[in-house]
Amino acid sequence: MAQRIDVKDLNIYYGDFLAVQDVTMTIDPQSVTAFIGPSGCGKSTFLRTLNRMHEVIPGAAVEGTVEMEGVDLYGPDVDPVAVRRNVGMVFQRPNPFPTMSIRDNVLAGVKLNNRRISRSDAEELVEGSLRGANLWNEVKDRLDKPGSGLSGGQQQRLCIARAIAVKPQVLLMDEPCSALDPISTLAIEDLIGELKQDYTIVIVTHNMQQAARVSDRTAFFNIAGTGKPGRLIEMDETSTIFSSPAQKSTEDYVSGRFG
Amino acid sequence: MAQRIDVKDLNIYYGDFLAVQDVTMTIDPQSVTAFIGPSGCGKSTFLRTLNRMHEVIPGAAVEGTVEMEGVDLYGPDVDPVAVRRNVGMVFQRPNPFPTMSIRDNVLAGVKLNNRRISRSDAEELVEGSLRGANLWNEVKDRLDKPGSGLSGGQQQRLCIARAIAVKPQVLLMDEPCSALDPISTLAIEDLIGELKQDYTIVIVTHNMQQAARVSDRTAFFNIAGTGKPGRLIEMDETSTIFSSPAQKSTEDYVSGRFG
Amino acid sequence: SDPEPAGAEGTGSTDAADGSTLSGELNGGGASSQESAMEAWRAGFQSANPDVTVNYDPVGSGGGRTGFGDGTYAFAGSDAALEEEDLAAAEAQCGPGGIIEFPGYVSPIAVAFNLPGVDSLNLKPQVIADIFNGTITSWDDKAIAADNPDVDLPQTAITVVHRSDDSGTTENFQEYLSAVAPDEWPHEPEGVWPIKGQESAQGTSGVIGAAQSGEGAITYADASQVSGLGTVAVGVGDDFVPYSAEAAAEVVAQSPRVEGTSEGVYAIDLQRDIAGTYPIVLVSYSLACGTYADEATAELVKGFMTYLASEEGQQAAADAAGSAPLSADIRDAVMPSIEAIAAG
Amino acid sequence: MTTTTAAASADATELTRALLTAADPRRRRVDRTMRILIWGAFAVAMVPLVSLVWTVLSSGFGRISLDFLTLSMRNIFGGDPSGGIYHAIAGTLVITALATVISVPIGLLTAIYLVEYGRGALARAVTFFVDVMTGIPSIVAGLFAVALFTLILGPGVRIGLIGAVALSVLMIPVVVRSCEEMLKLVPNELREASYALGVPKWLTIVKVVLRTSVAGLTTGILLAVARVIGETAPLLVTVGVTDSINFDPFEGRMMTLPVFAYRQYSQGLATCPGGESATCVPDIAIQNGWGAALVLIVIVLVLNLAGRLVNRWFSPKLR
Amino acid sequence: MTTTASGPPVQAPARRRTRRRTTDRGFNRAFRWIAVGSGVLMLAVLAAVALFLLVQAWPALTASEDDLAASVPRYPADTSLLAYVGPLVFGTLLAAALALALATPVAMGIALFISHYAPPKLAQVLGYLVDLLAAVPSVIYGLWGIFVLGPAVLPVWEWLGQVLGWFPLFAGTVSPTSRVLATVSVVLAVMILPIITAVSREVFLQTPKLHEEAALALGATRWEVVRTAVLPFGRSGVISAAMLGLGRALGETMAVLMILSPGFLYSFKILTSAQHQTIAAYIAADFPEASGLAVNTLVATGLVLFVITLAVNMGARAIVARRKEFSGAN
Ligand SMILES: Nc1ncnc2c1ncn2[C@@H]1O[C@H](COP(=O)(O)OP(=O)(O)OP(=O)(O)O)[C@@H](O)[C@H]1O
Ligand SMILES: Nc1ncnc2c1ncn2[C@@H]1O[C@H](COP(=O)(O)OP(=O)(O)OP(=O)(O)O)[C@@H](O)[C@H]1O
Ligand SMILES: [Mg+2]
Ligand SMILES: [Mg+2]
Ligand SMILES: O=P([O-])([O-])[O-]
Repeated sequence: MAQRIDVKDLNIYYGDFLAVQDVTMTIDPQSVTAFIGPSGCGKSTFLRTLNRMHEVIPGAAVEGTVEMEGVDLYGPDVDPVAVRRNVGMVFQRPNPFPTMSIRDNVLAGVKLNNRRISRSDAEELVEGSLRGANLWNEVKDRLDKPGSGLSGGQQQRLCIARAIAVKPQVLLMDEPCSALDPISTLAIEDLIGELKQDYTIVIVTHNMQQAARVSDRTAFFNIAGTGKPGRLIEMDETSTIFSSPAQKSTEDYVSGRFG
Repeated sequence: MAQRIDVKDLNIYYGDFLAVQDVTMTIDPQSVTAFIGPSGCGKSTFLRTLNRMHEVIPGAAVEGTVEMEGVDLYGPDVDPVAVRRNVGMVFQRPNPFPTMSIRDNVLAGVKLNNRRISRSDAEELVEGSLRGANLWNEVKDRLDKPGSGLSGGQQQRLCIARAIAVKPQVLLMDEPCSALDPISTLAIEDLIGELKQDYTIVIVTHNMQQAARVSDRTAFFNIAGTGKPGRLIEMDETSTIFSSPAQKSTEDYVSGRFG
Repeated sequence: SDPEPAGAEGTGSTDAADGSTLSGELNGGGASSQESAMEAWRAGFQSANPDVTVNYDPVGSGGGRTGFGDGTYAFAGSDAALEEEDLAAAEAQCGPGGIIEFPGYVSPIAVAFNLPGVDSLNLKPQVIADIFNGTITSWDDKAIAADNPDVDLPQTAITVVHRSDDSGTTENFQEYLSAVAPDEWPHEPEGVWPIKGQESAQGTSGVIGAAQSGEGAITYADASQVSGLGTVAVGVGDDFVPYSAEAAAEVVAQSPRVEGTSEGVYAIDLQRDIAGTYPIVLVSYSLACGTYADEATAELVKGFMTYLASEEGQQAAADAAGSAPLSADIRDAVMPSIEAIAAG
Repeated sequence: MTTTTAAASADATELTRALLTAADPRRRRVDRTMRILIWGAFAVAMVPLVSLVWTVLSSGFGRISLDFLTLSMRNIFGGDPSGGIYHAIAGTLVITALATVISVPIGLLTAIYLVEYGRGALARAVTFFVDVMTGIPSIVAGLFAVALFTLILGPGVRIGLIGAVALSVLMIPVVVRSCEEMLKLVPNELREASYALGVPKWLTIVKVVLRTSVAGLTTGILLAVARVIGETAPLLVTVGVTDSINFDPFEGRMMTLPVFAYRQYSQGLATCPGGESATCVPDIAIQNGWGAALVLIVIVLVLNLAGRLVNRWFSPKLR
Repeated sequence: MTTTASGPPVQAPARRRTRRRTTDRGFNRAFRWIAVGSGVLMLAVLAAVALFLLVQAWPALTASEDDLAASVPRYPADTSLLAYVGPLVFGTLLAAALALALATPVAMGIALFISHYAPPKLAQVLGYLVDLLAAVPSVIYGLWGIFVLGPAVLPVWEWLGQVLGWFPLFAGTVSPTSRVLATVSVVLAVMILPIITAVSREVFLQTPKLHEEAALALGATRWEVVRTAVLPFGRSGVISAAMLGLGRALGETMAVLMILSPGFLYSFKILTSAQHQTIAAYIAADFPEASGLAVNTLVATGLVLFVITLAVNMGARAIVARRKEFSGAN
């Protein structure tokens, strides 16, 4: 079941530093939302508030509300652990667990939570997730080898497999393809296309083409200067953003850089 | 002074594992050579043999010759330290020295050679290198802050500034833009265009467009399957590779994936 | 064979007649000087009573007296007789039966030196004092040479080595010096060496080791430990007496008992100038109570003290530690008190 | 034309060769000097270490025999060369194990608190006072344990447990410090990866952080065990001495190897009325001391070896 | 069509800032409290030790000088308690400082040797050896110091006394037994060497490969890699390693007790006997025979040692804290 996310008046802090200011947006279910914008504008920071990963950084804080189907994720009786189980995440840098085999990495979400799973279910889940991440063929003969022995691209795909193995409601991806070759990138993009049937997907990317290809809606963030907070400049249908954005800065940013 | 590199019959090993087999190629001076290929095919591995960074991994070994202007880099009287000073490198993951300020990061390589660089020379070099990496405006007010406080993209540009501050003969870049936004990417690409007037540049990229935009010649690597060694499939003028490659696999790889 | 100790409390029984009837664990502690002798006593007693374990913590005389006073130790060893505070505490602890105290361990203290080729020297008390207080600094000093006409004395500087820890040996040695050479040795005798700036070392084995490692060194130590070093024949009257267990036993036997003590306490008022005796002796006391709270402990202490004071026990200590056996007079005087140990 | 190209390329070759072979002599010198110094540091350190091991080995080996390892010193005295150190081995193992059982949970949990939860004044206080605690002199720890148990059990009780408590006071801060270092080295990325999978913090700590650092933790704990297994002073005042076997840390005195070695050294030479013979060896106590020292070192070696194996099996490849 | 354009920066009305903080529940909270609990228990243990020291030292701290002189052996007449403890403090600090000065550079050298210089296979064995030596009991170091090191270094001390006698540390008569502070310092240095080495080595080994490769790629020699990447990363680890060593050197009892020929002076003559004594050895030497006020006085000196450790740690903490924002973590 996909979930809608409503963000209202969100300010995000690192200690006293206001990193992202005053974001209000709606993320639609069963769609892919892309965040674009220059480096340092707070895309990653904002993304991490959507599954309460932001708060694991000491001194980090948020103001405002993030509602999922009307439930404030930061409400007093909401368990951040439950939030994260339902809002999965793939990071910019691949981070497989070095102590675990490839198989165990995929099963990490299940095993770390002490959930029991039958052998055959586990095998099925591992294969399904790895196939989804387009990694199955490369690793099927060495599922018991440590995940850290893979190349960067392989590691990232392993992390994606790990995230989708938990079957989250929402999937956040922070530049998931930045370390991937085109074939793997394409596979991931195809996968995103499939996953959006059931899930809400948010992807941060520095690649206009990728945003244009995979997303239904695009949000453009910008930053006025160093030390200033990042802001949401504009959010709209992807086609609108790339063809006739409302803001000049958006047009400057997306126009004519590539291809 | 740019330098030509001739690679003959190069086999590259990690312990007993043959990672790259039988590469023979010529890298022209004053030009940009791009390496493309799927993940795990050994692009990074091969790149690292060009400045003898490969050999710092325990058990790593090479067979064959890598000649720079006729001098075998692996010859008995060649100093690996001198090789690395003359063949600079930028890595896939940004790696600024976390204990150093931004300024000291830029000067790190220079100070190794020239301890007593004058203050004004140093300032000039820092500004020049940071401008070259399109980072000057963002960090000029906090040169004394630690480099690790920057965002991923900013960190990578800092690493590029650090590498070019040493003024190497050859510059190797391993997916230098994979963590960068388009504006920074463009600046780096422009910079590569400028640098090739004087230097030999080799860039690994997963981005076809980037290879097409920046490089004069392109080498395509491929891998038959997991555990198999990577091989150089074909190397030619970039325009030839992207328009009429000699090999079927090259055409499959570069055609119609993007844009 | 090692029966596990049954614990702090034993189960003494007196009904069976043949062989050993005692069992349990008996703990004591105190003067480290008694350690070697104590091993012999414990071994002898434990052999006769296989179910008994006797422990002795060589924590030092002070520790022994304190432990005896607060009930830590059922019996104790001390290089000095109980006085004031400790006596009061021990009396309170021991209850109606009072304290039993007798010189269970008497050992000569040798004055030992490291001069290659010289095994023995004759030294008058005043000369010994002058050497140890630093007035005489060289081995070829006239005062030394005068009494040793046959010895070829080297020019080596004298290095005095004393005990660095608070020690009963030091106290006894100083008591001797201040008794026989009060002008040369004006210091108040105590466990700590009074002169600063001299070499020192921890424990008997420490001073012996230091003396062995430095040529020209001189020290004082329990006589059983000084092999390998030259020793001094001490001037008593006009004679020079080398150390020996017999000569040491003689000084204890001929010194009077301290008056005015309770019946079980046999303290010695040591006389340092009796001709033919070796006057530098360490008199170490054995301490026990006349009554114990529980029967088992009382039986164990009674048995152990009986053995310790017996001719057999004293001979075992003499063999193991080179000590001087208790004289028959003293034994006869203390035995009744030991045999009266009981619960109550 | 061809000759000039040839000449030019020969020039370029020479230039390149110059570039690639001519190392800056100063830097090369510094590098060489440092290499020599660093090898030298190792060599210098090896001198005392080898000498120490050799001394213990050569002085202690002659005493090692089956009897020495399986008998106690009960009823052995003077120059009697029979008897052994079984009682001291047993005491050392029991007391150290008990101290480890007390210290590791407290120390590890405290380290977890500091690394994973610790913020603010309490964490700063704990960090600070852990450092202070590493400086507690061992004899003071012993006196503290005696005072504590005097309150609980009354005066004069000498049991293994008191020694274990004294050792724990010395061991806990070492465990905390080394575990803290090791936990800090676990990359944050791994914690975040686990949180993002919806794993609660405590399970992340147990299954990711501890699991990743288990090799380092083992090394740290072994160092802590090593720190206390050779303690003498606190055991002397807390568990007393005995020459009989006792396995029960809650009842009766125990002997330990370091205390045994020290006592034997302190005893010095034995008196042998009949001179040296098969039944009376004057320096037997010193020999016993060295023998105990050797066995102590071997026990530590075995512990280390076990730790190494754990290390090998569980150590992750973080890079 | 929900387009949220922030437009020109509008001055937002002052909103009530409700920052959200982490909350735990269920077992998460229980685990947190267990961890916090052991942290607090640590403090409680330390408080108990401190309290014990203070209570036991109190009679000595409040007694008159005459009472102290009368009942404490070695207590000089007409001296305040501070003046009495002073030389002990001096001796303790001097011995530990010399040991640390000797051991730290060597230990860092060994740690680097094992982590970055020795062939990887050999390094494992060497690391093992060093770990093992961290476990040598102080009694054995004491025996070794007396029987082996003392005689061996005597010629060196004599030579130093002759050639460098003008230097305050080496002034005075060189003791023929070599039971002097210099020998003690060497033994202490050897004792703390394995500890500093083991911890530094672990930290050096954890230097991120990324940073080492960054330095290598700039044309750094091996030493320059160490200098630019390894040492800065390991700095706080090395400081804490040195502190572990210092803690042990300050509190070491048996080895000092067995080797040193003590004295109670403010003296830098480390080759002369009867000049120095350390607090820990002093307590151990006199405790067995002490009773009454003397025990309290000994505990008071223990309290002083406690305070010294506190001061040393505060200094080291300050060093670590100042470099915190540049630390390698995260
Ligand atoms: N842990 C942190 N503590 C303090 N400031 C931080 C932290 N992480 C990021 N920042 C700052 O917050 C701002 C936003 O950073 P963020 O990483 O979200 O940017 P981004 O848009 O994801 O950039 P990139 O495209 O380079 O990944 C930057 O100015 C950055 O320096
Ligand atoms: N340190 C290493 N030890 C052993 N094998 C390695 C090591 N590094 C890489 N490999 C293996 O060598 C092969 C080539 O890896 P390499 O990183 O060079 O690929 P790549 O083309 O750069 O991939 P990517 O595009 O993902 O960076 C892979 O099979 C990888 O698993
Ligand atoms: Mg980001
Ligand atoms: Mg690569
Ligand atoms: O018995 P001592 O106090 O001299 O060791």
